[in-house]
Amino acid sequence: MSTTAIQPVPFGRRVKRFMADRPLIPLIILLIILVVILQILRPGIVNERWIANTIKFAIPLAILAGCQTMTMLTGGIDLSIGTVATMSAFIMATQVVNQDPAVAFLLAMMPAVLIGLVNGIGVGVFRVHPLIMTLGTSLIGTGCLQVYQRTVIASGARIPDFLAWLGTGLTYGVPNALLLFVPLAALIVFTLSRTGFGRLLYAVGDNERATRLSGVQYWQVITALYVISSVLAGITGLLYIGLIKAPSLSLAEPLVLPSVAAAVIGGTSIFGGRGGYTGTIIGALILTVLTTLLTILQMPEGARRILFGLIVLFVTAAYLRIVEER
Amino acid sequence: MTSNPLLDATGVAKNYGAVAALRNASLSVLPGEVHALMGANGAGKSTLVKILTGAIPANAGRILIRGEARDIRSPAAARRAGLLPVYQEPSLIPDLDVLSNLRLTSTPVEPFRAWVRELGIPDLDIRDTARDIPLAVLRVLDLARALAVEPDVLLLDEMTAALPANLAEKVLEVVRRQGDSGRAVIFISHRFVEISALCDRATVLRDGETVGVVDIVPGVEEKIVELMLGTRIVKTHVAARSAAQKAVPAPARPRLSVHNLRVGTKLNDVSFDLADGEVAGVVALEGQGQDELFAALAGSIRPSGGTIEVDGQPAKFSHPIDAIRAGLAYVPGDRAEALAMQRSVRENIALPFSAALRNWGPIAMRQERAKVVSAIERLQIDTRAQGEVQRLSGGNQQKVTIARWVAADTRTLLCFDPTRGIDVGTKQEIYKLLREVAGHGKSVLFYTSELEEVQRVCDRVIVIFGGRVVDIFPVEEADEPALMRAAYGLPRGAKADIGILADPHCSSPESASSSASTSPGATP
Amino acid sequence: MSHFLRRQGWVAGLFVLFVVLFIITRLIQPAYGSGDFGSLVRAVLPYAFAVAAQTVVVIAGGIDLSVAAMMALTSVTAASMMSGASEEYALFVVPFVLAMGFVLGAINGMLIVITRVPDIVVTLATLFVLQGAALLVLDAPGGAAADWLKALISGTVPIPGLPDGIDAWLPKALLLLIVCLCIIWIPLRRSRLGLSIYAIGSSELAAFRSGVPVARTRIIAYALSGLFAAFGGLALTMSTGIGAPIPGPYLLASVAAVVLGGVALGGGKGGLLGPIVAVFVLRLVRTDLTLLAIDPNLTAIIEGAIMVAVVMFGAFITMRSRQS
Amino acid sequence: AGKYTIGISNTVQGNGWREEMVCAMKAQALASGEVAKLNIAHRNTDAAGQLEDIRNLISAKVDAIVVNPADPAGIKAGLEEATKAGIVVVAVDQAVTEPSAYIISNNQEQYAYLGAKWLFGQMGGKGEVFYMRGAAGASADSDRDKGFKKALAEFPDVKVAQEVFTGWQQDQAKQQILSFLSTGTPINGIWTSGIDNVIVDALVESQAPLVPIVGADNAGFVGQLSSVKGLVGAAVTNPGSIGGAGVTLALQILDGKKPAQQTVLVEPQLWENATDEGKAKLKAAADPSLSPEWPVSISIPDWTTYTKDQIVACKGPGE
Ligand SMILES: Nc1ncnc2c1ncn2[C@@H]1O[C@H](COP(=O)(O)OP(=O)(O)OP(=O)(O)O)[C@@H](O)[C@H]1O
Ligand SMILES: Nc1ncnc2c1ncn2[C@@H]1O[C@H](COP(=O)(O)OP(=O)(O)OP(=O)(O)O)[C@@H](O)[C@H]1O
Ligand SMILES: O[C@@H]1[C@@H](O)[C@H](O)OC[C@H]1O
Ligand SMILES: [Mg+2]
Ligand SMILES: [Mg+2]
Repeated sequence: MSTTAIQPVPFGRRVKRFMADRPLIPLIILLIILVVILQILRPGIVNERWIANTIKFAIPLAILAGCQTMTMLTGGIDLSIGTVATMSAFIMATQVVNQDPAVAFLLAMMPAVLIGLVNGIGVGVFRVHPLIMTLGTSLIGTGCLQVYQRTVIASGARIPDFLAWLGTGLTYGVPNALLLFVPLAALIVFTLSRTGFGRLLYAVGDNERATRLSGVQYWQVITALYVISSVLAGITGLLYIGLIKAPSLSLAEPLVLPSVAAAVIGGTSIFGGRGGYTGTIIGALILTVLTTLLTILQMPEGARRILFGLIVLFVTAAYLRIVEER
Repeated sequence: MTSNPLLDATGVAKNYGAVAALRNASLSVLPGEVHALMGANGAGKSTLVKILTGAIPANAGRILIRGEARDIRSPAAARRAGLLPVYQEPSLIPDLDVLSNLRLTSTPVEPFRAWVRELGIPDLDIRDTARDIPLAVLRVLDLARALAVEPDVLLLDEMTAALPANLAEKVLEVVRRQGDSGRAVIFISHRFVEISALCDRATVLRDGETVGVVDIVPGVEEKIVELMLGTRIVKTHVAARSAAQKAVPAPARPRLSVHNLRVGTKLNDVSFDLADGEVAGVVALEGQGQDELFAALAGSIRPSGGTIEVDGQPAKFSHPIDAIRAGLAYVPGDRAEALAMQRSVRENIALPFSAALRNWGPIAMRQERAKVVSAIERLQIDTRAQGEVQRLSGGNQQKVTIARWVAADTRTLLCFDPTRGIDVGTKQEIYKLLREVAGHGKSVLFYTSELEEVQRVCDRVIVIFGGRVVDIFPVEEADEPALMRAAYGLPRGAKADIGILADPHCSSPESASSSASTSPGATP
Repeated sequence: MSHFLRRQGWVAGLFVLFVVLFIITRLIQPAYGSGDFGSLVRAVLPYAFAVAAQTVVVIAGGIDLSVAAMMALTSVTAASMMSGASEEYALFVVPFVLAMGFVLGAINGMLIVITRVPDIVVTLATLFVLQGAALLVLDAPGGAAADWLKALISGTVPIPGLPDGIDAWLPKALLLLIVCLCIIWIPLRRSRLGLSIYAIGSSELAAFRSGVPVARTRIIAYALSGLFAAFGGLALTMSTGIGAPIPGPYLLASVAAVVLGGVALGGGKGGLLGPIVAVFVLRLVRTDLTLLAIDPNLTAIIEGAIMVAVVMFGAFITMRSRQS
Repeated sequence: AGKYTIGISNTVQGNGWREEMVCAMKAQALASGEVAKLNIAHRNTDAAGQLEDIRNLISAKVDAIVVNPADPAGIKAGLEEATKAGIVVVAVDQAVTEPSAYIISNNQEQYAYLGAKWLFGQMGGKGEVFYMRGAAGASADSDRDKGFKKALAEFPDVKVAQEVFTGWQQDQAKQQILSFLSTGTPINGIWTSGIDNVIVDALVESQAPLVPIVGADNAGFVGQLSSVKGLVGAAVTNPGSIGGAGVTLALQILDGKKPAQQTVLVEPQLWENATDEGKAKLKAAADPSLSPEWPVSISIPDWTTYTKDQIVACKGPGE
């Protein structure tokens, strides 16, 4: 083995290697570029209010993308989070009409825990492919929610003030949702890097057989993981209903595919074993800013979707190029 | 042999990022020659084979085939040029049956069948799916598939490493005949016995560079080792263990005691004891139940009968964690099975610390670091590329798989062929380590496919044949011929000719080819 | 024979399940007849093509999230081209749309090969792109379909010599489905290309080393997927007489049916017949629930439950067989 | 008990208007005493899905099908098959193109024209309007578009700032208005296709200027028109109870009393809060006891016979 340190390394290569070692930097640069473009297109838009708004919308996406990040680290994916978030939001809004908010909260989190548990057992014990397992439970969940909706038509819905405050409120111009998000994000980052469970997520995704030989019980890790993912999704649902304030049967569904995109853009490998949550958060911000950018462009909806798709693809490809070139 | 080279490669270089896998490799092969390609682990042998056969592109170099410059961009192009490889890993498509695999590569079926029979597998069903075929047989099929198209140059990358002796022997015969018929074979192996029995010349690689081409003559081994290792320690013989070392006071009860263990149809009735402070060897031909024995002891599969006792207590393992809790840790021969390749050395070593549910919480980073560092030091792991285990060399990866259990202070190691595909120097270190572990009162069960290792490491050797223990030797009697005979299920003391591996010293090409002619099987 | 049974056991099981369901249907609704079977086949049609599209790429070791969007785009393209046009013009529209599906599919494949971005992400991106393109073609459902195209899937095939009673059970839609799938699938399965698709799905490295042109095979697999999706889009236009730019539920359904049909999500295994039978089973379940006047939302629950239960069952079986 | 089985097909779920429609169908079926069983296919789907539902209802041998069509052309074949099978087909709320089907619906073109004309007048005949449509492809939406465009033609200085399809879903509409507001584009008025109260909420929450808004007679919006300070707006009636009327029509036809025309139109009214007269109307119509997304016109004289309790209970025959 030898390094090519003899001749001076060209500047381009050095920049590339620098970015490859710190994969967050290119992401942050991209985010800044997008914001600058936005500011050029509509001068003055980037102000305190806009930033607060962007953060407000990025947070639910970022939490769901956190679910995606963690499951992707193990080589899985959780497509049921949209349904779970929608269910807990819908149940909260309809139950709080007749129940104590605490009771409503518990009721709202129940399906989350249940779906997480079923996902975990399916993937961890029966070894069902996570894509199939979570698609299946999300189908079941959606069906249940729709049947449930038929039974509560008459009672109506209400958004608890606290959730509205958390979802939409600002304190000194800072979104209240950060009160929930900052500790949550810190917890996820800490879990991934400094706890045994976090280590196991990476290791299981890298080489499951090896973890087994080291005494790791796969089903335990996977079950815990999917329950955590589901609970996070449930919490997101509550936050999101506070933001949108209109309970519906597909509330968080549109966030599912972007949550996968945010995690991928943030550098988490869909094949497992590689990635982290910080990148994901920036990925979520990038997607949110991108959405605003496309709305401003005043182009037909079709053209916007085309651009969105192309940009997601381009960013992921470019990022892979940078990170893999070492 | 003064004819023009069939294949002539010069100045071949290949970089993986900052790592130079090959820097300046050259290789020239004459018609009718069996040419050894030798080098320590990581010297670049496989890389060179892959380049020659179009599996990966080179960064530099010139390749002439029959004197013509050829640019081989894909395995298909190599095949057209008459170069056929058998890579280190099996290349049959796992989900296709053998027949479809042949169709995919446009391999004629009848010659293939003839070669398969020739290579010692009489009852192959070509409608079997590759996935269901044992690894050793797959390797042979790979070879037969290459032979069936009558390649000019056959490239065999550690073809015999995963083969039981009986199959390896057949392969060697066939390879030698390839050479006799005017074709060429490039033969990679870490086994000197095979090289000296088979090859005409050897090209030696070190650190991606060709450092010498030698004729194989008796006694050339020393020279090759010198070339391979360069300034590194030259062939350290493990000193025969002193009597004091061996004198382990027989403990009141064995550490591990296995009675009448059965696993499916593969392992029938195995019993033996393992004492504290002992290294017990296990010797067996491929597929005699040793895999199942280790898997059962490691908690990977459930035995169908018999008992396992640990420290006199009956133990039932339904998951490796149960075995680990009982102090039994399994080190597989294939490091890819044991390591999380994208994770760091530290995380890999510390993996067992987090396994149990109660250790899922915050990690005591400093404590962990101390344990890991001390294990790294004990095994002298080269940690220059410790960020990702996949960037370590093979030998160092192997050390990490052991370091994990040293750090966990495990009482009993179940090592399954831990020196498979590892160079001489690293092997010595692993032998030393195992003795040291035993010296600390721990015990080791050590399966090896290289018989000469038994006398270097073990106190005792357990021979398994057909899923049963056929003999238990004291190490003094466990020389290679004796072990070989026992491994074939022959009674101790019998003298029967069981092939060229029986006696490495009289395996000059002449005597080897005469033994080949007496073997059964028709030339296709 | 044992090889055949081992490989086709799952499909045979599915087929038995379908027959059992059919008998149940007749018990629920004794008047369920050939016309109703025709309705079932017409409902199956777009799902069947969607699942065929998914099957090809899954066998090749990939996944195609853009199937439904591709169907939407091809459907609106066909419908808007045929709107106000002559009947004969449709003779040009059909091959045009099919070629479009093929080419767009191939582009999917090329993007995967060239960018080296995981297929799931590439097809996620193209999902948005194709959806957007569909909205540009028609921003609301509309357009038209030639009458002869619509007639292709309504009614039955009069086969001379066959008693009417049997003839009635041969809806044109079924024939169309069988013909379209078979003219592509059967030659493919028998060809080197077909083997190569299985090979790259089973082990890309081994396939490459066996001389399979991996990149080209992958591109062709996605192109075929696009082609099948275009058939699906046409089927939608044929049955509704319009094109709708917002994709229907065909993505989820295709993945579900692929898995139910015994095609392993890792690639390399399975065939087309299983997923197609699975589609019939799933559609018939919905019919039965409507016959029973059960809330259609329960169907979603039942479809999901079947999917999960069957897959768990399959996983359980393989676990058991591996242990013994 | 009754003697008929009636099939119902609807393709928007979770929308208050449609929920009221289904409840009205159930209540009317119960109140009529003529219906033994309802077979309700009520889910979110598109024309292809509705086609499948209709065909399954045909297989179930219902006597009549009351359908709220996702797309008139897209389900034409299914409706034709139903008529051929001897099933009475009634489309409610929106028109269909199948000639054998009967239609009973609000006058949707007039609905949009009334509201838009009032809105543009409020805007002083000029400025930018945010045009929030319903579900793409639905005939109510395209008919309303005609009415909207007709009004627009009368006010040459009014421009459409942006046009979106809400799919008649509250959450989608809310997200659309929020993301539109975040771009900072100034507007002077908002026209909605009946998804209204969440739009008022969005403006209030984001402290955006309260521009004039047109919606439908949904209970929540009607309440907001009287209670939200500074809100100027109008509600155009669009009774969800039209579903009950559809059941009545189907039963009449089954009993051999065919209507004079294939199509029955209900004429909409406009209640605004800019004049005292309008305010009084709004006050009279308001019904806070209803779910905010339910239209306050819970019955249609001559066409429905159930009580308020019956529609709110939302129970059909046999439930
Ligand atoms: N894909 C790769 N990426 C990075 N480095 C690689 C890769 N493949 C090989 N190397 C490096 O190239 C060098 C040569 O590897 P190669 O596999 O050719 O060795 P070898 O001589 O065949 O060794 P062995 O005896 O262990 O099979 C090693 O240092 C290895 O780590
Ligand atoms: N892809 C790589 N990236 C970074 N470093 C690497 C890479 N491959 C190998 N190295 C480093 O280069 C050194 C030499 O590697 P090589 O594989 O040549 O080892 P080796 O001398 O053959 O040892 P062994 O006999 O244990 O295989 C090792 O320290 C290893 O960590
Ligand atoms: O006004 C709308 C109605 O006419 C439509 O058909 O369904 C949803 C309603 O909000
Ligand atoms: Mg090495
Ligand atoms: Mg090698």
